[in-house]
Amino acid sequence: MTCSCESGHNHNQVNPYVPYRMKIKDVIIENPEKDLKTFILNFLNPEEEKSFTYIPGQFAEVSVFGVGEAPFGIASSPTEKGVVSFTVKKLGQVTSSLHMLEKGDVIGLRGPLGNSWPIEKLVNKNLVIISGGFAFTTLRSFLYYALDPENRKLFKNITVVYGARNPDQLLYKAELSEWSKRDDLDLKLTIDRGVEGWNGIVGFVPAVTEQVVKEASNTVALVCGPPVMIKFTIPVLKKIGFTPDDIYTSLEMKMKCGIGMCGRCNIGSKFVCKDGPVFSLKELEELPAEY
Amino acid sequence: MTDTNTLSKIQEKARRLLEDGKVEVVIGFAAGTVPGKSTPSFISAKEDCESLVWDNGCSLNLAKYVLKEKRKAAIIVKGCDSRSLVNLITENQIKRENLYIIGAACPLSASCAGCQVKVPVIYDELIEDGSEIREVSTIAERRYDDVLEFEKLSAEERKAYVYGEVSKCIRCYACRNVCPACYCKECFAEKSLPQWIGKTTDIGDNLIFHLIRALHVAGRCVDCGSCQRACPMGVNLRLLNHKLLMEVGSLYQFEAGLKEDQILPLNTYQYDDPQPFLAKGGGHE
Amino acid sequence: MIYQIRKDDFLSWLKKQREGKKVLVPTRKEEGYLFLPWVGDELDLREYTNTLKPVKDVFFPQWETLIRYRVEKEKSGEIVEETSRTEPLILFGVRPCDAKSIKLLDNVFDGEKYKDPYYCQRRKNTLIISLGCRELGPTCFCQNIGINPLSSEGSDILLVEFEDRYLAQSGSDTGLEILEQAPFTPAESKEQKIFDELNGNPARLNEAEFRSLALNNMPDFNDSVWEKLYQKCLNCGICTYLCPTCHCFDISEMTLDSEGKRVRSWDSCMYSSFTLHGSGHNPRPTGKERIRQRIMHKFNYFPQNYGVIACVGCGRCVAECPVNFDVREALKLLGVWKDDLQL
Amino acid sequence: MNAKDEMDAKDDRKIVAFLCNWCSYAGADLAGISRFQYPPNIRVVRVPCSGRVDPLFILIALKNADAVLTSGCHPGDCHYTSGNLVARRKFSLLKSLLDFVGVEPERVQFDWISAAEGNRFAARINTLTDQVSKLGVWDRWGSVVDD
Repeated sequence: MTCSCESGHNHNQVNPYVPYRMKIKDVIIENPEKDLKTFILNFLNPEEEKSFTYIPGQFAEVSVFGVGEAPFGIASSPTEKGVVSFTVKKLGQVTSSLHMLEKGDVIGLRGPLGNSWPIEKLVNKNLVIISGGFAFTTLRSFLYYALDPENRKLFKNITVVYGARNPDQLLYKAELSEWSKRDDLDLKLTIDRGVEGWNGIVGFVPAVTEQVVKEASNTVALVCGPPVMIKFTIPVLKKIGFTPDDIYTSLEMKMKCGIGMCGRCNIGSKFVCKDGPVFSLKELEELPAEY
Repeated sequence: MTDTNTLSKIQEKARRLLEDGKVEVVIGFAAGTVPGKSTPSFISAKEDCESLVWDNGCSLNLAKYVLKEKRKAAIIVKGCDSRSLVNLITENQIKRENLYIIGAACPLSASCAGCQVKVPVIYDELIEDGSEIREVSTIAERRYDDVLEFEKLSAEERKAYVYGEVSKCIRCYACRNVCPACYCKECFAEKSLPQWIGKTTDIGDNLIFHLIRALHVAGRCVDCGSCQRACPMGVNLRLLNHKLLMEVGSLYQFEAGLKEDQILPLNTYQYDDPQPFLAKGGGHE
Repeated sequence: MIYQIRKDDFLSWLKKQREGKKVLVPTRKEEGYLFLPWVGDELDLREYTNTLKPVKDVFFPQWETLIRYRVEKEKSGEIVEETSRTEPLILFGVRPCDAKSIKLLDNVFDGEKYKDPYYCQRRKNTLIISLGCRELGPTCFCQNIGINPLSSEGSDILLVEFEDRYLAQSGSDTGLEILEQAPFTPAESKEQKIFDELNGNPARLNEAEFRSLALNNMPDFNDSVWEKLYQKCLNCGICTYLCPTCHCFDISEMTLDSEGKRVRSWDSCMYSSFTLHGSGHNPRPTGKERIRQRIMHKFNYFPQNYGVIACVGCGRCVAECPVNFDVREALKLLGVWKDDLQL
Repeated sequence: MNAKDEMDAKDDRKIVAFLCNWCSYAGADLAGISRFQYPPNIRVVRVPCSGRVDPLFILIALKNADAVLTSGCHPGDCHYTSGNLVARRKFSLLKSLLDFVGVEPERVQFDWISAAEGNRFAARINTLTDQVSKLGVWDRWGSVVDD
């Protein structure tokens, strides 16, 4: 039997293990160390794009044939037609092989998987988006989506605090510079320690959040970053007045199936792949701290 | 054989060590819940020493537990456990001074065929029960009947048998995890960069796993038999171990875990070591 | 409604089924009983308490191919979905605990949102004929956790040995259809009564009672009792691989040059590699977290998610553990084992 | 398998050679420079020393090759003094274990070939290829990608 994707129907319904074939359209090197790359992918069979409908915050299993699969948050926005993109840090087996691939190579994609940023809950709210390092990906997806002319009016003020170790490690630099010119977005970029040529904010994300975010009423915070950043940002948000119901974060766990069967990504009774990856702080506080 | 006298001496010794604060924990056996199986027990309260047993179910090699024990510990050992301790000491995995060794003769009624080291070779106190203490320096002349019988078969028959055995394996890694000689932080079988063998029970991967496992413990295996007892699928693991025990004995006149000043055979060499592989491989000379 | 069949007649009936179907029966091997294709004309069930490997193996094999592919550089390659090679199958001699385990696994593999096509196909293609337990094995504890050793739950047909006959009860519509036809006959009221009497010794504890105990009395996640539990565990995979309800798996690749396949294989929460992130971080770094996960998954998380305990009391983990880690003792220590029940 | 396929399979036989950088690899190089003929079935993996060759490498190579040759400096000539002497003990045990489990002795071979022995290297590969082609088809540990 040939892959169901060739007949054009949504094969998530048929066999959740069969990946779409994706052609690498472009590879963008995000930092001088070259261990952060953004892969922009096209559907090899354009028909299949229709069945790949996603919401910012979802993830997908990306596979290098012969090496394996790994889950990554989708960095592109559903409003960007024709492409799906992922930003990948070179760490393990799959990411290392992915980093060796070039434009034109074919990889696999299973998804979209998991829940998403709680878009419906965000409508008519002020948004505070807090991120650090290369965890910015699905928040970039959301921002791109929210800044779409069609969607911008759905949300009130949008404040972004995005930090990295140094300016080089900020993702999507060209886009950030575009966004910094917009007046419907308050973008605060920060780096951990000052360097020559950086005229922006210097300081860790939690501290900058404390300075920048003044108001918690009618506001929802979306937080995604390294564990240590999240750990210190949450008390800051609580101090400002955010309730655990209004703080959302996206978790990372080792995953294989992505559909709640293979059993490794659970935190308590919740599966990060199926019930997450996005959880409200309230939900997280009810789960054991095993992540 | 359950010798109540030996047992009460073991319990008494354990109690005294805990009482005097010499150790924080005594690693021994307590009664199990399955017939014929005693269960490892970690005793830190002196009142609990009465639960210690020393019987036919104490077959597991307790030396394995010393590897992850962070407390000051006493361990109750039989012959093979003590030999594993000797290995772990010579391989710098444990410190002799952190360990109080209570030795007692092997309590198994049906002991391993050919075993000549029932009484521990290293101990702080030996619970004497009248067993003959053999001064063993090398028992390389020991014969392994299973190996000799197996070698009478043709190559095809041998291969068929081994393939049949490893195809039973479910890759639960119990053989590795109970083995005191297996202490790598990351086992080759589970390595991902590179991934040497697959995660399935494909017969080739099973075979490579078992051959390499046997080779990795060659020259260090004390033939305690824990691997084979642990195997739920009844894979004849000991056959491979026995073959290599025999080879190490005949090539290098060595058997592991007998002396604290041992140099393990695969950590050393002699200029005039035999090179049987050249002749067999159709090489020159 | 109870049916009956003479043992000889049943054997002939089962033999006849071999014409169009594969029939797996408990087969005695050196290491224990295993479900293997029935060859020969007799069944050898002397000393059969249960199979060494659980019956999940039939539906969720230790490893299987998910997809095959061929990829060449600069070429699109192709992906071929593995058509699950299943054939009509009859499983005879499944114990009620194992039959129940399959029902539990249906929750996972035949879920509302996602269905595992490989598992589901095999499930559809298989008729389960279970054999009720007149006697329990030395490590069986189904009755202590609310499972009846004579239950037809999860089976299409339950057989219970009685003298020269099997008394039969259906557990599904398919089973009923079979029982309504020859050579099965409806049982007389006498046999009905016998069946009820045999069944008069059901679970000693009701499942709901045990479940509420496990859901409500489980010690805190950070309770020091978890420290005591894990010490002797050596983190091998025996308990998980031989468990009829453990269903964790890994997905990996097997390749040769440009051809390869993606396979899934059993995996175990006992292994440190199970949750190890690419970054080196491990949320369950030691045996303590892993034992806690295994126990919590079976007795707390699974019932939270699916409303049923993920243990059927088959006792394989107890019987085969090389260090005699006994889940009954663990539950007792955790305070979720009824004190009046003996081990 | 018909006779023709079998012939092709024989021509196709792959031999992996782990050659130490200092002696055997240089020997292979010399064989090339000196234009000594040897069959193309060989795939060379250059290793820093025969001591680097883990028995695991050899078994893994046999998943995809019909035979494996490992060769280093002659005993006494090791660039690192004793790498090949330590290797020798590993090889002895591996070899006897493989014989024990019924693997044909010709499948896994060891040798010491110096940088000056280009001629002998070529001869060795000739004999080896010949031996391997006379063997039955190797089952690659019973493991095939197509299950």
